[in-house]
Amino acid sequence: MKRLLELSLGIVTSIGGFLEAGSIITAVQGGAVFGYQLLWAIALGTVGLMLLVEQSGRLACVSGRTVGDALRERFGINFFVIPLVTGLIVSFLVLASEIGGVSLALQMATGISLQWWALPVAFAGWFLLWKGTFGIVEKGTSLLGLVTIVFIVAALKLHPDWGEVTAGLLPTRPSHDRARYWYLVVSIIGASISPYLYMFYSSGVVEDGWGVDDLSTNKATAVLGMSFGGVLSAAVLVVAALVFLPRGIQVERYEQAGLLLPPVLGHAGFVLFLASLGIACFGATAEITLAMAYLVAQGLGWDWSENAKPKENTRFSLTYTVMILLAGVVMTLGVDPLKLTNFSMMLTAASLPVTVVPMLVLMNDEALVGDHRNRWFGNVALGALSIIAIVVLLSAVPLQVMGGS
Amino acid sequence: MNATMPTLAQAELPLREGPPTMSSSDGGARNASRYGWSWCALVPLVVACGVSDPAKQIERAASWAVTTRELAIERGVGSVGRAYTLDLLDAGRKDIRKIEASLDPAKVPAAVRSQVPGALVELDSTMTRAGDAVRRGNPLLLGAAAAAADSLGHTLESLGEQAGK
Amino acid sequence: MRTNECRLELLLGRRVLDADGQLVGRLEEVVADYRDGEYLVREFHVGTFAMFERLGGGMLGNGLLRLIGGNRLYDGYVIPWKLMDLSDADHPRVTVAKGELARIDETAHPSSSVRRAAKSKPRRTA
Amino acid sequence: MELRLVHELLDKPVLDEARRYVGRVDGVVLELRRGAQPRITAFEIGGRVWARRLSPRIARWAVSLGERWPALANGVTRISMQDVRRTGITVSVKCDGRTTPAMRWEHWLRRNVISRIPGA
Repeated sequence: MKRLLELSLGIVTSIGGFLEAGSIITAVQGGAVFGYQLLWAIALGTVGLMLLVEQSGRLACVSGRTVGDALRERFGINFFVIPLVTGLIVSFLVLASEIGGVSLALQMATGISLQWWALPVAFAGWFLLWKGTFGIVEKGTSLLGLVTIVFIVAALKLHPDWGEVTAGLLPTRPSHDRARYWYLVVSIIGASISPYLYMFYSSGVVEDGWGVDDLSTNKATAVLGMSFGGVLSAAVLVVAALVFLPRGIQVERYEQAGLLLPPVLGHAGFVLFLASLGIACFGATAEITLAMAYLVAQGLGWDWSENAKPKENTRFSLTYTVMILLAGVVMTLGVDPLKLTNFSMMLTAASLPVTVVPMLVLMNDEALVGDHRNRWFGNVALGALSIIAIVVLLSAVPLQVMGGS
Repeated sequence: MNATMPTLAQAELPLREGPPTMSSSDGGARNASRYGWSWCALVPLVVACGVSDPAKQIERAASWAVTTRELAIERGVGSVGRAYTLDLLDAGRKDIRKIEASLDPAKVPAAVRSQVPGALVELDSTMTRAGDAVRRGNPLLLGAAAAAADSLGHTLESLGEQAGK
Repeated sequence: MRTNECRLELLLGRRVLDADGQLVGRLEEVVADYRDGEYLVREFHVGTFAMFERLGGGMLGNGLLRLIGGNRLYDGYVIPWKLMDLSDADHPRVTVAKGELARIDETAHPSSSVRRAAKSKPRRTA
Repeated sequence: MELRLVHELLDKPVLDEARRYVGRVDGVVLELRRGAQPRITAFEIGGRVWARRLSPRIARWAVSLGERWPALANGVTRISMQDVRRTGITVSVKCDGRTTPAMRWEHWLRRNVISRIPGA
C-alpha cells in the first residue's frame, strides 16, 4: 500500500512540477506561429526527459549516488568542473527567468511592476527552502502545480481536430520563418530536458531514501509522470494554436500570454492562467535553487540535505541562499523576462551534452549500477539523445543569432 | 529595448578535456595541462537583433492591433483585470513606437510605403483611446476602440502581405 | 611536502615514456596491496586508445571509448613498481623498453562489458 | 586485499566514524622509497588540493583566497591511511570529522552567519 501511495504521489508531483516558465512560453510562442507543427518537439523533449529521469533515478536507487556525485567520482574533478560551471551558469539564468515568471504573474494581477516583485519572490522561495523539507518543496509546490491542468480543460473545450494534432506529432519542415521554427524546436527541447530536473530528481531519490526495491516506482514515476507532464505542455501549445494563431496574435511581450485563456474560459481563465504561471514558476524556482546547491555540495564534498536543518549543513544552505537572492536581484535590474526565458532555454539545450553524454558511461558502469545496467535499448535511446544534444549544441549559436526573438 | 543580457564567459571548446598531456618542465609538480574548463556552448553576448524585415514589422503591428481588439473585448466583458489591460496597452504602444522608429521607408515597397506610417499612428491613438476608455470605465468608448483596432488589424495585415511579396 | 613524496592526482593522466623514449601510454590506475597495516603500490596501469591518443586521456573519453568497444584499440600495459621511475613527477619513465612489459589483462577490468569483450576475443599479440 | 587508487579512493566521499560526511578524497600522497615499494601514506581533503589538479593558475588563486580570509581557509585535511577502515563507493575513516580543517569552514559559517538568520 505504501508503494502505491508513493507511486501515485510521484506521478502527481511530476505532473504538477512539469510546467515552468520555459515550457509555457515556448509552447505559447510555438502554437501562436506554427500551430500544431511543433508538437513533435514537445514529444521528443518529453521522451528524452523520461529516459534521463528513469536512468538517473535508477542510478541513485541502486548506487545511492546522485548524478552530481557520480559525475565527480567516476570522471574526477578535471572533467566535473565542466558540468559544474556550465550547470551553474545555465541554471542561474533559468532560475532568474522563473523568478521573472512569478513576478510577471503578480504584475499582471496587481499592476505593480515585476521589478518590485522580484526580491519578495526570491525571499519567499528562500523561506520555503530554509524552513521546508524536501517533501514540502517537491510535493507541496507540485500539488499546487496541478492548477496547470486548466490548459487541458481549455484545450478540450476548444475541440481541436485530433487528426491535425496527431499530424503535428510527426516532424515536419516549416513553410515559413525557418530560423524561428528551429529556434523554437531547440528551445522546447531545452525547456523539457533541463539538467537541473534530473539532478534534482536523483538527489530526491537519495533524500527520500529509495533503494533497489523502489526501482519499479522510479520507472513508473518517470514514464507516467513525465508523459502526463508532456501532455500538459502540449495542451498549452494546442490552446495557443487555436486562440492566437487564427487571430494572428504573435507573442512579442510576455503579458500577451495573459490573453490565452480568457477567450475560452472567461475571467476564470485569466485568473487560472496567472495562478498557473505563478505557481509553476515558483515551484521551479525552489527546485532549481536546490538543484544548484546539490550540484555544488555533491561535487565538492560538502554535506547536503534539504531535510536537515540549515545549520546542520551551512555551506549547502548558504549556497542556495546566495543563488536565489542573486537571481532575484538580476530580475530587479529590468531584464526583459521573455528574452531571458528564450535565451536561457536555448542555453539549456546547448548545455545538454555535458550531462547527457556522461550518463552513457555511468549507466553502464558495473561498479555503480551493478546488473541494473542499461540494456541495449537504454543505450541506443541515450546514444540517440546524445547525438541530438550535440547537434543542438552546434546549432545553438547560429540559431540564437538568426532565430532569437 | 531594455534587455541587458548578462555577459557569458566566452571559452574555447576544449578539444582535449581531461588530465595533462605533454608537460613543460618549469619545475614543481605543475599540472601542465591547459584546457578551456569554463566551456559553455560558445554563446556570445547576444543583443536580440532587431527584426529589420519590414514585412515582419508590419505583421507585428497587425498582431498588436488584434491584441488591442481582444483586450478591449475581454475587458468589456470583465474577463481580464483593469491593471493588466492598461499595462499591456502601454507595453504595446512602446513596441509600436519602436516599430515606427526602426521602419526604414527605403526598404518598404512603394505600394504600401504611403499607407504604413499613417496606420501606425492611428493604431497608437486607438490604443491610447482604449486606455482612456478603460480608465473611465466607459463601455461605449471601449467598443469603438475595439472596432477601430479590428479594422486596423485587417489593413495592417494586408499591408504586411503586400510588403512581403 | 617531503622531497620523496609525490601526488597521485597530479600523476594521473601523465604520459609515460619507456627507456627508449617511446610512448607507453597515460597513467590510468595505480594498484596497491594492503599488507601488514600498510598500503604498498604493486603496479601501475598505463595505456592509450591508439588512434584517439590525441583526444587525450580524459576519464570520460576513456569511458566512452571502452563503452563502444574501444578495447580492441586499447593498448594497455602493466608496469610493476620496480620498473617505474617517478623521480621527476612531471615525466614518469619506465626503466625498460615497452616490449618487455606485460600487457594489461582486460579480463580483470572492473567494468564487466570490458571483461566480457576481452574474454570473447583472442588477445591481439603485439 | 587489493586497492585500486583511482577507481576506489580518489574523489570518493569520506565518512568519519559517526558517518558524518567530511569531504571528498581530493588527493592521495605516495611516499617514494629507494628500493622499496612506494607507500600510500595519506589522502588529503581541501579546496586547495583539487584546485591544484585543475591548473597552477587556479591553485595559486585558491591559495591567495585562503590567505585573504584565514578564518575561511579550511586548509588541507590530511588523513593517514592507517585510519582508513573501508574503501569502495565511500571511504570510512576512524576519526572525528568535526575536528578536521575540512569542517572548519562549516563551523565558522555556523557561528558567524547562520546563527544570525532566524529559524535555522
